[in-house]
Amino acid sequence: MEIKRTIKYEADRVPGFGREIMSVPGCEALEHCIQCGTCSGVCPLSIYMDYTPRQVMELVRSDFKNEVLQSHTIWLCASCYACTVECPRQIRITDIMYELKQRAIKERVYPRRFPIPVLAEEFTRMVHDHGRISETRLVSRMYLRTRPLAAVGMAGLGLQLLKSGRFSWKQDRIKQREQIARIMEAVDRENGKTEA
Amino acid sequence: MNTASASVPRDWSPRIVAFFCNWCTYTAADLAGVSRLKYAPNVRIIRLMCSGRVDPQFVLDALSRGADGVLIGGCHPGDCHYVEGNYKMLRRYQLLKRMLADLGIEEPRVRLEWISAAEGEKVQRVINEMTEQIKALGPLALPQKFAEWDREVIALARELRARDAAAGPCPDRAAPAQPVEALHA
Amino acid sequence: MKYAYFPGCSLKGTGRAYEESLVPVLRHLGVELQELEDWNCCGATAYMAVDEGKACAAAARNLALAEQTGLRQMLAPCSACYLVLNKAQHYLNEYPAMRQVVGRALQSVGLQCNGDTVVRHPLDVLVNDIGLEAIRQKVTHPLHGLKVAPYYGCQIVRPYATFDDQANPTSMDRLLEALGATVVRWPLKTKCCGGSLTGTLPEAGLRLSYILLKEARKRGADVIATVCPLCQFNLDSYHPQIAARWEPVRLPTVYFSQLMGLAFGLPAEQTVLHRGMVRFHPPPVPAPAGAEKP
Amino acid sequence: MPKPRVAFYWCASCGGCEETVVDLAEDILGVVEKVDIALWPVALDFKYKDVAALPDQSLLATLLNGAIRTSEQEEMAVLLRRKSRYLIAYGACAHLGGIPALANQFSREQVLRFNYEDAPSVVNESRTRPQVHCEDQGRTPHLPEFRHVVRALDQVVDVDFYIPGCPPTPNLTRAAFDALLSGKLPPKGSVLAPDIALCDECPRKASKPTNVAFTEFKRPHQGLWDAGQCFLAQGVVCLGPATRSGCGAACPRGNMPCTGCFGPTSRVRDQGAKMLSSLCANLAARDEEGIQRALAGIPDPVGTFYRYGLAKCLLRRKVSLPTNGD
Amino acid sequence: MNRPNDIRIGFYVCHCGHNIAAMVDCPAVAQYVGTLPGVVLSRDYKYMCSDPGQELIRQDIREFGLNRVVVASCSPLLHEQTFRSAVEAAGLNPFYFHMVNIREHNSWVHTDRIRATEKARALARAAIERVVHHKPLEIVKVPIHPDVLVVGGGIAGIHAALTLANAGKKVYLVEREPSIGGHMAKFDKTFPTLDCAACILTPKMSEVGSHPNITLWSYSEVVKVDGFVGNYTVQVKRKARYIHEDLCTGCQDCIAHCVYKEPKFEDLFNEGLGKRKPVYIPFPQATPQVVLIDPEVCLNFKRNKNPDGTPIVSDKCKKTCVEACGEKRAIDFTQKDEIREIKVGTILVCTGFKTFDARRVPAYGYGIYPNVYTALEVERLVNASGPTGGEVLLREGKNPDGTPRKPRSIGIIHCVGSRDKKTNLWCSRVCCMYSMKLAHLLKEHTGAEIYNFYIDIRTPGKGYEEFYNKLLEEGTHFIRGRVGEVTDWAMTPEEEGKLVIRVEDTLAGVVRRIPVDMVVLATGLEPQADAPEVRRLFNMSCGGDGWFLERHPKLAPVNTFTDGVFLAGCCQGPKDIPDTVAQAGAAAAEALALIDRGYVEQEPNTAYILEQECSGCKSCLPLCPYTAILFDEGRQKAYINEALCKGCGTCVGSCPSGSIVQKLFEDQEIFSEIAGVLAGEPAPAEPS
Repeated sequence: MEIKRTIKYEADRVPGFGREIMSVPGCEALEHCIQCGTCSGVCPLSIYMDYTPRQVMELVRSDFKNEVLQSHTIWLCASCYACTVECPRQIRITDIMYELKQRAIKERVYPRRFPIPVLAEEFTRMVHDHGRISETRLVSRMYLRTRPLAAVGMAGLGLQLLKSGRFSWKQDRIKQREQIARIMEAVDRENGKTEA
Repeated sequence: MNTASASVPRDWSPRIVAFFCNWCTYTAADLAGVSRLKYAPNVRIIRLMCSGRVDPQFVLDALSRGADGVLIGGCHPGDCHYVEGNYKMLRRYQLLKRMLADLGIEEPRVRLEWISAAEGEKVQRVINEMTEQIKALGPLALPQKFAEWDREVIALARELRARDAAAGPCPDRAAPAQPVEALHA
Repeated sequence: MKYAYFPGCSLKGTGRAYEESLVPVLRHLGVELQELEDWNCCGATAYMAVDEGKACAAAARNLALAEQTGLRQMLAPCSACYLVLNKAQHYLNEYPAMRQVVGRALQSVGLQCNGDTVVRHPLDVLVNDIGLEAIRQKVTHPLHGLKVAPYYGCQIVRPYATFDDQANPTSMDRLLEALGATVVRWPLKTKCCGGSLTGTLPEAGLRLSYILLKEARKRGADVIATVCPLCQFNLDSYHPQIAARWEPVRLPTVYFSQLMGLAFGLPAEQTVLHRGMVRFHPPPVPAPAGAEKP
Repeated sequence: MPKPRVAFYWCASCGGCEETVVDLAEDILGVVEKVDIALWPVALDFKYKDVAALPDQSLLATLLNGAIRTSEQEEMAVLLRRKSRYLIAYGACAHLGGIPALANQFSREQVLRFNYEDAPSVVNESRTRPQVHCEDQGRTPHLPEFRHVVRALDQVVDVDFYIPGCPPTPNLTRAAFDALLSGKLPPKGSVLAPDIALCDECPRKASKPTNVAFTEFKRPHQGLWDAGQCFLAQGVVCLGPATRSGCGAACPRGNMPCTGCFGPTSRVRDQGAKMLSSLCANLAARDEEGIQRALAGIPDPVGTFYRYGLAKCLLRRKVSLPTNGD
Repeated sequence: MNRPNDIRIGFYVCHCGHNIAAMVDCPAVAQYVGTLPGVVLSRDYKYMCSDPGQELIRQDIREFGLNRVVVASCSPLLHEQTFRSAVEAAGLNPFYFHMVNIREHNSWVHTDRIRATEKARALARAAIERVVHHKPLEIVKVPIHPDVLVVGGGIAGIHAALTLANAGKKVYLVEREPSIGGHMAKFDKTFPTLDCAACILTPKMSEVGSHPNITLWSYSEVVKVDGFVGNYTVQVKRKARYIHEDLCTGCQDCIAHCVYKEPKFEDLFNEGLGKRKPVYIPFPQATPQVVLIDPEVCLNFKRNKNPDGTPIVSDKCKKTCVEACGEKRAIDFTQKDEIREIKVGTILVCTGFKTFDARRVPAYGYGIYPNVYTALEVERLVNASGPTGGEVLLREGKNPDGTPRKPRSIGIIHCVGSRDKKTNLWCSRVCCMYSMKLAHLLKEHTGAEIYNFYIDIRTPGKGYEEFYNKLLEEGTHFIRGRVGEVTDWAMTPEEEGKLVIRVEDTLAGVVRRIPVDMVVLATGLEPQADAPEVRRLFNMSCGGDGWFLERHPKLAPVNTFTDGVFLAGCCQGPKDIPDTVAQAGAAAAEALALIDRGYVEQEPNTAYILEQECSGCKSCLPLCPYTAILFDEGRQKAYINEALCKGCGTCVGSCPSGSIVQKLFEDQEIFSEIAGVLAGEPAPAEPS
């Protein structure tokens, strides 16, 4: 039998993390959480999670930053907003999950070859470069970066798409691509400024 | 012309006179206190039995004596302890604010709010909001303005006195009447 | 009636059947669409996971373009686009700091977003602007006997349900009934299809699609009607994988607009049923409806 | 024993007050019999230096009419104050600022620009404005300065009594003379008119119902008014309830509503505010929209409620106007 | 400004322990006020409201010949009376006193000591300026009418009415429903003792029905309340029941002989689970024991109505009921609503609550799945006199033999509609206990597996935690987690045909799906739908949550802001039966105290018109809601009947010639107060 210590020491906490999250637009209501578990009760993916959404909420509030950012839970959120609309304290749990994903991506604490953050990155890069998404290119890139072997298994799907005329390798792009870049740089600049 | 100019004294902070009705808003302010809600210390509350007692003269008087704003608090429509005193105030307020605008008083300086006895947090919010708005407007400072307006009169009066003095004593002269400055004190 | 139109990336790619069927249906009902000039990706959910400021900015560029059309109302058929554009609108109104940041960013490229465009879903427009009566009058080939499971998915009712009941939306139910179809009542009509997890975490994502297909079939549906390109893709494209993991559930999933095209008697190139992987074969067309309608 | 001497003087006024003195008709003879007139620019030829030469307090009384707008008027007010035992503000302008005080809604620059440049009938290509000093063939004539603010007399010098009205009535004037000459004077600062509102002597008073609730307001030119019925009951703004009586309700008798020239009673600090308070409280509407609709009939509240009294309004003037440097 | 001579003011600033002194520099305030004109002494003291504090004032008045007193301490609503009495005890008119609120309005709400002190100084200065102009006044004593109106005939109203009636007071008890009894009459057992609700309630109901001092008006509503403490005039609408109450003996022969042989219409007393006839008695123990006819369904009425909403007699029915009633002649189809006017001195509002509408939480499927029940429905189901005779049978699903099925597993969901920002944020206080009571009763009736889904178990009452313990011993499952959803969608074979509850078991940290036959929703308590109108009727206040507001949550829990109107029971907030009865007793005692004193003292803040000065402009006449202002046609002047004046001062603020004076709030006093708060140096800087 393999045993594991589960005790948490104060040193495991990152004091201020909870406050920091709760100060992000959309995440304020977390302070009202009563740990009722409605979020987990309605979450279609909670059954795969290492921490239930409710537990994530408490971990955030208690400053357990590392546990939260390394949990599967944040990546399993499919943005269906069921928790957000059902929460009796009107906590925007989906938005908190987004915020946690952002932190995890920024701090690169997700597992190597984990496809979800990779998809998010590729997605934003494509928007930044071209202004639009070409789904087949995007998905292919994700597979190549994370599970090149699995990509082979998806060939059948690609073929089917091709047959139904839904497969396109062409990169769709907008005319004023530089606008997107400039808007994003402006946001970055502002955020840099506000953080400073 | 906006009064919030370079002449604003560094240590200025708005003074707001509030007329609160005894039954709703005054009680709400008590509730805010009991609930330890924190708000800006700029408001001086005067208790009246009903917002219907608020005479527009009180508003003008307060402004003319140096208030930067006037807040009137009454019960919500339909909730007046005296049936409909608050409607009377609402009606006065509608015309008063138009008239004050014509007389150069910015709208946020005179405000009417319905605050029930249960709304301690509304007292907090309204006072903080109003204080901020008036801070942004700057001082109204009517007493100082009156003094400034009267400078031209006082200067001439002084000049005339000096001229008389230079002309030498007049044998029939009685004790001078009240000096003109006294009128403008 | 004229609306600005934001197709979104999916409707130009894997979800092209949606656009190909929706535009003729709306035209048939006298609705004109003006596609935004040079629109960009709405930002989708992926962007929110990277930076909410940028996500809002990406959406806000489109809102700014929409305002330039002067139309004030914009159609966004893709659920994700609909949600993201609405969400950006909400956040920009709710958080002045964000509004300023995004406003300045837009300004740097000469754009301006006042936040007064109403972003609407085609279902909303069909049921509330055009009205079921007008739709019923256009039905020449009623879908009598066809049992349809209406599937709304998550993002058009949550969290910004502006035109229908959040817990129990019925606009598509009523629309399908107006087309003559029989509506299958089921408790999963707003449950999640798995979203992008079908691709990234198939074990979890595909299971949700599987549950939907299974329950719809169990309740006797001939077809699932959907309002979202991603839902359609998930429910339509992974049948081999679902069969391999659990059991085969052959049930076609089409856009509600395709069913409308059928009921209106529009030609096959406007109902584009051939784009489905699980091919939907409509029941034999009864005699033109004019005769049998009361 | 020499007859007591009195003076009449006018500042910013229309001359109507002077007319009232004349309107004493044959009674003026009685007055002239009892007093010597030491100064009356409108009728008799006296000079400033004549007055300046008088011993201080040698005049029994000066009746000064008109508001104070120029430095010359101030100077005269100060001088007459010194020469008189009793300085009496005579008429609405001296008492309250009067019609001229409505100019307190505008800056000096606005007034001058309109009158010397912008008014449609003005031809003034060189845009010449009055100057206080100007060089002319080696001489430097001085003109009085046009002040920033229009003032009532008591905002410039100490005033003993007020005779209200635009203009004051002969009766009040006569009564004031009687009091002055008999020495039976009320406390200093009194207004020499009854301290009760106009309705008291209004012939229409009885016609007012006890349950008036205003749904709209009309202005006098907007209708033909029942000559027997209370104006307020007909929806016409009448300032009678907020205005001191003593005129015998002259305007209502002439089928015009009271516009407030006698000023407030002693118990009121701001006539306009009080009238506004009363009128509004008696509106019928309960919702903001209805209230505003009813009040649309009072398009100019300042002009309505402070027609004669803006200088004595608690705010005195449009407070946002510049004072110096225009 | 005319300033009275010989003013000798004593000023006192209270530390209130640290309550004031921590934020306001009291000695500095006292020192400053000491420099103001007219102030002959100025002190700061730890607790002004204490006996020594009051004694200090009394001594100073005697020793220093003070003729005005100002105290800066807490809210005048709290201690003005205390200090006035102290002033009076020293021989000074109590209205030569003024109070400054520097606690609730200052020390408790500010954080900057310098600015709070400055504010205290300004407020004190205003009081000093004001008190100079105070005049000696006399308290007005108004006699109290000894009769009492109790509104609402639930357990609160019943208990209060009996308490008052037993003390010899005449009581009018007005109940909206055809019978008194309220919610409690619907319950089977009461927690935690499990005594039968009917057994303890019915005797009290019949005592009300037969008490010589109680006039019971059921099926009646208060429509208008005029007057003030001690002298209320109340109009009560007695709705037509088409039966003469005094002639009906309660024999119920009319019901038996109704042309409808079988009950056919929704029985609201049984939450719609049973049926009744058009002529009915709400429930067997109903008080009064008088039937009534429902014109909506009775055949003798037309289905359309008069324009004013009153029913039209059709005379189409055979009227077998009238025949059955025979000589008693109690049935009268032409009966109309009647308005009765009564005079009372005090009013007790006991209007109760309504249960939360479970349809507002669609995720729990009430109204969609027949086997989802509300707790109140289950109360009727387990009740021996209920529609099923106490058998718990499901609405949907049959046994193989065609008989209705009994549930074998039951889920009870707590906090439905409560503790939720989307519905009601409050905890309804009774649901934990009644859910456990129902769990016990359901187990007793069906032997089913019972699951309680709770967020927190709240059992703060005598014997309550013990009851929880008893339930645990009985093997009832307690799962901590707010249920996500109830559906009929099966994932596994054992879920087929069941209602599936999806929930996170938060203590185990896992998500569970639990199939059950029956779901019971423990719906919370809400203010009555017409609470806003009732509140206006009696001139009470509501909190932000909609419950009637007590005057002080701790010190005046049954008083309202309107003198003479008291609260009891759930209209003030959710509470259980023991608390309700205790509160009803308290409200009755408060009313008794008032009645037995015989009079109320009224603040002498009434207005009067200066006779000489009034011009008779009549502007004030329409302003008075109490018609206290009258017009003397002879003298052509207005005058105020001070007995009717309530002292709002609206006419004073409106008198265009300033000829009305409000005592205690004279223009001069208020102008002085304005001048006082604004005199002196402007406020100091913000700390930057």
